Amino acid sequence: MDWRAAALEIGVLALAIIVLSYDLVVGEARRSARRHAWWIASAGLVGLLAASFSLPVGITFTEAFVQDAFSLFVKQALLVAALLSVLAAGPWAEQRGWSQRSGDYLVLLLFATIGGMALVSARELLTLFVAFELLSLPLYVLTAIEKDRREASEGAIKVYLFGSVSSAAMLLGIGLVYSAIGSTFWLEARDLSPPTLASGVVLLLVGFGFKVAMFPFYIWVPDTYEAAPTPFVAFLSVAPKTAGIAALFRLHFELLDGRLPAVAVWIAVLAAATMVVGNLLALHQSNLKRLLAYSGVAQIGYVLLAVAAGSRLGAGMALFFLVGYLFSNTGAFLCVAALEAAGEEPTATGAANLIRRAPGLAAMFVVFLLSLGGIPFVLGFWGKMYVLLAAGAAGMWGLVFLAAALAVVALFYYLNVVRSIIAVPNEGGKLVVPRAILFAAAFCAAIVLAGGLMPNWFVEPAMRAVAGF
Amino acid sequence: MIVADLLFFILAAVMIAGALGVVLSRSLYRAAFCLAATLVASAVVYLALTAPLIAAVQILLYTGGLLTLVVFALVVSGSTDNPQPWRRPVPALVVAVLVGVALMPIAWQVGGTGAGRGGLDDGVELGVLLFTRYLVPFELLSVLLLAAIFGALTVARRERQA
Amino acid sequence: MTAALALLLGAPAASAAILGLVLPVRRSGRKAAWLSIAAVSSSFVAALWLLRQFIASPEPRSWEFVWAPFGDGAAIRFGVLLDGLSVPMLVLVSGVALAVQIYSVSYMAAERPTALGRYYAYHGLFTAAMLGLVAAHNTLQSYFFWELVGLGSYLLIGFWHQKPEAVRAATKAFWTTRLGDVGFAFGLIFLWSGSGTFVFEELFDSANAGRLSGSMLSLGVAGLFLGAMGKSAQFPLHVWLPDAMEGPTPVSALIHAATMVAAGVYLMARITPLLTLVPAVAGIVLSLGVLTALLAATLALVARDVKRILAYSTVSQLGYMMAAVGASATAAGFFHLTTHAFFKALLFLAAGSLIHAVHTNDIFEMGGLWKRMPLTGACFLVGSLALAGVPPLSGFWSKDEILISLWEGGHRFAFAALVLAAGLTAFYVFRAFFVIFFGGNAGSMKAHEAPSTMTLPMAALSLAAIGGGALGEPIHAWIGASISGPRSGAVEHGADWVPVLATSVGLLGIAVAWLGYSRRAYRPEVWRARLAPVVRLLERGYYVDDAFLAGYRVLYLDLGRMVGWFDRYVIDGCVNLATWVTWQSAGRLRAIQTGRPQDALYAIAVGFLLLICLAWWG
Amino acid sequence: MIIPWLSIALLSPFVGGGLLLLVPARARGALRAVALGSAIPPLVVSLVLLARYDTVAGGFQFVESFSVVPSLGIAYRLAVDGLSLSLVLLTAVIYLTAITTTWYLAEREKEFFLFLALLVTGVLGVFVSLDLFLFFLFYELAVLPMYVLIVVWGSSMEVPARGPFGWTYRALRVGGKEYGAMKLTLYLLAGSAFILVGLFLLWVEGGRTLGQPTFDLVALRDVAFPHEIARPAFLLFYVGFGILAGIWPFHTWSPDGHASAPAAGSMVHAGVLMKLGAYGVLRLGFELLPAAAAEFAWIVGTVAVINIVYGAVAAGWQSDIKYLIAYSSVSHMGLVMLGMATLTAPGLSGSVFQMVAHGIMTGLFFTLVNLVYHKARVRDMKEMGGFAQRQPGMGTFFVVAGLSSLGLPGLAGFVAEFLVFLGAWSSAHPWWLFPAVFGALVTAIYVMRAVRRIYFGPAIQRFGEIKDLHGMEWVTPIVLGGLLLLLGVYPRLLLDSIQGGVAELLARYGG
Amino acid sequence: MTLERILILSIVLFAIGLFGVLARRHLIAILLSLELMFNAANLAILGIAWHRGCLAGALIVLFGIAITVAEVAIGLSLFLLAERVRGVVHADELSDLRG
Repeated sequence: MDWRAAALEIGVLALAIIVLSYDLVVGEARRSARRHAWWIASAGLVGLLAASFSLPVGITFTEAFVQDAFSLFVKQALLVAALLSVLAAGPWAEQRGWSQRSGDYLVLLLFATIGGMALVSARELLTLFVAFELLSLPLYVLTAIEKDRREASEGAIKVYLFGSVSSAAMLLGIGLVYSAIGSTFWLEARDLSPPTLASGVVLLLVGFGFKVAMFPFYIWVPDTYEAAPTPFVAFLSVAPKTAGIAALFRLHFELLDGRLPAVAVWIAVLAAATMVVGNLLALHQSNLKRLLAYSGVAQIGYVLLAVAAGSRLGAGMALFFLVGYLFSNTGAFLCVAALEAAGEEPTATGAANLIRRAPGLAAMFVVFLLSLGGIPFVLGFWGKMYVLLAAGAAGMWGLVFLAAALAVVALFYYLNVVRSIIAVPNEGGKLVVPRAILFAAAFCAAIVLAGGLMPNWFVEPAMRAVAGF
Repeated sequence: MIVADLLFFILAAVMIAGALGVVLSRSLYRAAFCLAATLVASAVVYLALTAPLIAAVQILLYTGGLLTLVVFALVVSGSTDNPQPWRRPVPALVVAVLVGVALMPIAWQVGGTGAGRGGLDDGVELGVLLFTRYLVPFELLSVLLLAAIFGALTVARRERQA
Repeated sequence: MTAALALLLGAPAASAAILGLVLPVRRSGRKAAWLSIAAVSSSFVAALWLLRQFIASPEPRSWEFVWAPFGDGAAIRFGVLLDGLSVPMLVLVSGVALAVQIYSVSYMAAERPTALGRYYAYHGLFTAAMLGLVAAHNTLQSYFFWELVGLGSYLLIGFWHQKPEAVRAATKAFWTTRLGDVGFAFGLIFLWSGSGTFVFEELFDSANAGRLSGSMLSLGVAGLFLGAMGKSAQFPLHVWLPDAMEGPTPVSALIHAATMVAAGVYLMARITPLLTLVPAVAGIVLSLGVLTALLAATLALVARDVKRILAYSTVSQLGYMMAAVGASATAAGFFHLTTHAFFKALLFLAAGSLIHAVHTNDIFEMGGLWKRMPLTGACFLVGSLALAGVPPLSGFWSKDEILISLWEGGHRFAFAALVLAAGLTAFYVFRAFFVIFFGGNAGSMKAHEAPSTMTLPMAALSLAAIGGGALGEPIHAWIGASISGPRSGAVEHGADWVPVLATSVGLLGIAVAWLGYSRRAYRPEVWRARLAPVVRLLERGYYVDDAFLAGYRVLYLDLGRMVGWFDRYVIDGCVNLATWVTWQSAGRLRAIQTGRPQDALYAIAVGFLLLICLAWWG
Repeated sequence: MIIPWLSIALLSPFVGGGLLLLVPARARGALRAVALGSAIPPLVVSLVLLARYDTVAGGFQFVESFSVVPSLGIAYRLAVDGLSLSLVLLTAVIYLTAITTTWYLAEREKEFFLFLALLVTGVLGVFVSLDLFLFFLFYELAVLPMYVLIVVWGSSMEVPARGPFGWTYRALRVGGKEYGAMKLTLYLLAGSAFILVGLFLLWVEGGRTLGQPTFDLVALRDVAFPHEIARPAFLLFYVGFGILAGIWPFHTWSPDGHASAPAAGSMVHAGVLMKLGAYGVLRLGFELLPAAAAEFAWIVGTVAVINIVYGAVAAGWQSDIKYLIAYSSVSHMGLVMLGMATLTAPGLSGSVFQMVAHGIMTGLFFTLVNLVYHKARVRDMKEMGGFAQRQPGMGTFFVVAGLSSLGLPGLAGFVAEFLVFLGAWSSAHPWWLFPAVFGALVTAIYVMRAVRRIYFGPAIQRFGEIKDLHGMEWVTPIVLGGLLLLLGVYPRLLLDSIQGGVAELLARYGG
Repeated sequence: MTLERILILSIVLFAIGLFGVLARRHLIAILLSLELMFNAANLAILGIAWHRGCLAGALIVLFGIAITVAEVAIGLSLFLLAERVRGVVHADELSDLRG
């Protein structure tokens, strides 16, 4: 029982409470103080991130909660995602006139982060489920944080209903798995019942399907992304997926542990369908948020290949992919956020001639799009390659080919946005973009480019992270 | 034994009737009370399953709390008239039946035709578990509840205009 | 010796390069011309010197270097072979080139300086290529320069590129000769695959040793002959030559009378040792040569354009040479090549002089020029007599040898045909002569004699045309020294009646022409009308042109249209279809995103059912 | 001291691109100077390497290496051998001339030169990579900038909607530059999907055999891949790279793409990038998988002769001059592919030489064609005529390029073509020779027809005083035309090093 | 009373709940149906726990109830928001965003 295993969760919780208190005590009195809440949260997250590198690995808080290299790696990613979202949401809230809810936003986001972090550390079904819910409930609310907008409630209710039904299924699944392995601690699995386990895993997959937005459980994604405030979408599109995929790997290695080989096939089928549907649906989108939503679905299809591969290599590559996805996708959404903050529609037309109107932003946006498209010398390229490499190593050549071919379809819509940015004329003048958003995006861009040149900075840690499995 | 079986069948009938009432009744208040009936019947089953604590929680927290919330919401919104309570019931029915059929094999897979071992009524043991092995989920649950309350407040409260 | 060789081959190339690349020189016009002439003169002098050397010690010499290595020591080598065939040819080529270049200074005097410079650059290129072709010691190098010669011809025919007919003729010439060159390429590849070498000497060796034999040898030689057909305008690939007369007349004299068109004959002469090993191919060469000689002579009967008459005549004479080579009378063929170069170049230059003076090509628009242009007339007469084979002019000796060889070789039918052709030749050339110089049309009264830069080369060529017959013996000797063939030595004059026959036939032809066109003893127009279908056939050139045109339309234009359309609308159509289907299906797929929250919930149920099905059956 | 020659060459355009970012867009002179400056080092380096390459020792030389992802066996490994050296030179030359040909561009020069530099970096990277992953990475990089070059600086045209699938043409806006750009990019990236799978197949199998995974070309050469790996891998490489090399029936991106592209884009793309496809087939297919290559050579060769004839014949139908050149590229790339399919020394030498020859030739073509378009605003040959009177310089160079393309001796095209012919006839399928030569004949027809229609005949008044080349515009044709001539007269300049590479390659086929 | 019967009952309730979720229009009715599903799951789990005599199962149910209530709280607040801002109480009227 080492409390340090939960140090990050505790830290984030403490941060949330500090922010909450500050907001309640100071924020009510002075409006300008609300802005400070953002800085407190950012600073706290940076501090936690920095501290996380000195945390020991291979320790447990209770047997239900482990901190190994794997979970630490993912938690760091989640912290980064939260940080980026927090950085960008401050000016956004100011601009959209909900800065009085700054505290709410921060606290809920931090709670969700705790949920995500707990999800990857969980070694027990109940913990898993609670963490899962903790990663869901605040997100429903955050989607509706701009309460006065018409879309807010719509997007929130869609994700809420979807999430709730799938968590009902998941609850049943938890019960069935518990029944199959005879304990909620899966490392203590005994008197195994494979058919029950299979049914339970199917129901668990329904829940995880919602969380990581795989086919056909992705349907809520575009509508919710479109409705939610963009800086939050940057988090929403990344954190649950990252945590979910990581948790899937833990389940795969620790719970299933080869007990149910057929799962690979199920996931492979879902992966294929996810890639196809995500990419095809993205083709016709003119709204950038919807486009990125669908493309994010497709990206999950790629990473699911690594899940289906089920190898340690696959896990490492998936982690690496997720890092690339984290920075690219967050960055892309931040760019959209910047665009909206500057008063433009989040559409291809709104982004037209961006290269003239905001060259720096345009360059970063192109980098992110290319990274998502898997073009060399940016992080996304390596991510996609490595995931496919892992899938190939597992012998899934057909899927590798499908993925590679669909990546071509994906480039169609990415390139159309790029074309809009570079080659389509637009009358508007220079855009004024909040600096915090630009800074966050620039941070992502720097990582994406640096990782593109030296992928090993991320590959090696990712491979170390999965060495324990 | 027969009594227990009989009781179970009666309870089951109540629960199913209640459930049907929830999905079929035009009035939302009626639906809510049908749900309450189902939940209470469940609580009775829980009692029979040697879990009095759970049954209590079911009645007090779940049935009571939930019903209160729902009725409150109904009252606040005041929208109970429901000219068209259902949309496309046939595909919904088909899908629901299919899902039920698909789940049904679980009943036999998990098996268990005999009497259960029971022994779920040890409240102390439950408490110990909560604070030892299940400490983490317990703590997380508290955060979750906090988050839920906080979130619900965030959404529901009316603010002074900034 | 190498210095002379370098001068010989390099001077025209250098002048072409300078004229082509150094703009001020090219734009200087006349100065450029004289630079080019100086280069060709030095070439000519070097060639003469080499000839002297060769006469002093008549054995073949060669130099070579690796030009293009292609792995494992294999390589394409380039080199120079100087023997009894190439050295006289070098002299001939450089000599005629010199004459023509000098002549052109006046003939082309009206051109802008830039154009004149360009003209001489082309000439230099052509001459260099022709010399390279002659000096080549292997088939590939021959091909190399062969094509460049073709390029020179193309450029010079199309020299007046603003004239659509000139460009058309140039393109046609290029395509037609290229068609033959395909055969050349095949031929040398076949020979290479049989022997592993391109070098003539080595080819002969391996053929003699039996390593190169059978179909590869036959096909190879046939391929080379196809190339020769194209360049030497053998039927049916002769169609380009009459059209090529659209170029400046000196060009016609140089390329389309004396040198390039002889290249085919030269090539066949060069490979005589191979040709003798494949009698079937030799037979084809002979037959096609005879056919060409006869058909072209008939075509010349009806032409009105003086240059076309000469062009058909050239085709016909080339047929003679080819027939000779086919009959293994290499020396005779080469002899005729030489004399023909002299007198045909002379005729062309004379014709050029006429055209220069009267600005028309139509013989019936000329007339009575004997008085006004006596020198030109005399030169034309000399050329005509030589062509008609009237002793003792050069044409007589060489044509005679060919006829004798054929008779001796037992090719009776060919012999008869060529004798007939000789008669026709005499007739058509004197038809032109009489019409031009003694015809009734006096429309060109302002004409007057050409300047000395034009007449001097003509005079020089006249001397050669008269005295060229003396070259017979040495040519036999040189070729005998260089080419081993059964009948390449001196012809034994066993059939003394042949010259008599040939001469009489020639004189008969002249007489008929004289009677018809000068004395008006009969009216050719009447005969023309009477034989209208035949005349029409001849005027259309036996419809060979039309056949080619039809082939071009169907095989190239129609096929191109079909393939192009297929590519754009079927192959690319499939690509577009696939794109469109993806695009449309993606659009349709959007329907599943209805935006209604509960429709989304169906997805959960469906996904669950899908997974359960997978779990049961997966 | 070891000078990292290849890195210098490789990074020079990349760094140049970076410097361009620093130069203000208004300083046009400086932009051009930087761009030109970035083109000099590759050229110098390639000439130095050509001079210093040890043809006796052969093999890969000037190796540079450091590990990038050791656990996966990915490294930054650069080297050249006889085969790639010529192509590096070609790339350097084309890059330089692409810049000079765009010297007078007056629209967003900064971005233009930037993307051009990226494109060239990718191409150079492929040619000097000894690591297959690096190879692939540069390959992908090379494909993409073209998209931007076309959509920003390209030109559109009309393609009438006809044929069985005509209804799709309007919907897709066939003929527009957006269409051309997207088609080109997606088609080539689809090809890279094949390559990727093939690459991973080799990686997996190679790792199994060698005990540790590696993308090292030299190490993988020593692996005897089993048939069930080698066969699919070869076909994947063939189709994947083949798409870029324009193999039939996957060539249709080339006409549309090249017709829409700006001059420099087409030059680099048709001139060098298509070679990259052929080079890929040669390196990864023929060099790494000799057994499978020998087995499938008949497919490669047969498709190649289809390319030769089909491209040439289809070119005859084109009246748009850019399409004509593009189809001629399709035809000529057939010669490249045919040369390697022969698996003979002359064929392979000819194949590599043809890559260079065609690169230069097509670069010259595209320069001239774009200059014609630029000056006269016309692309349809039917509307042209008599340009030689106003543009004698351009006419001359067009003829030079045309003659090289139809294989006239004395120009580079002849050497290549002829070597390929020799190879074809001495290969296992001698019949390839006949369609190949037929293709050359048809080439003569359409080239001369184009020359006649564009440059000769009476001048058309409508075009008035169209200008000939002037200033920097002369550089490109002179350099490229001069090279065609130089290589045509003295082919040993490259053949000496090429033949060594060819011999090594053939040694893998048992001599 | 056997586990089998409990599970059958639970599955039937689950399916009825699912039907309600899919077919009811009013958001609150959907929420009520959702509760049916959660309750069914709880019932099944408790049945399993009872059958095995394992307290962990009971804990799951306990947690499940708590989480369900939390969910409903959020759901109701969102319902109220939708009702307030858009005047919408039926789920299928929330379909501005689509495609």
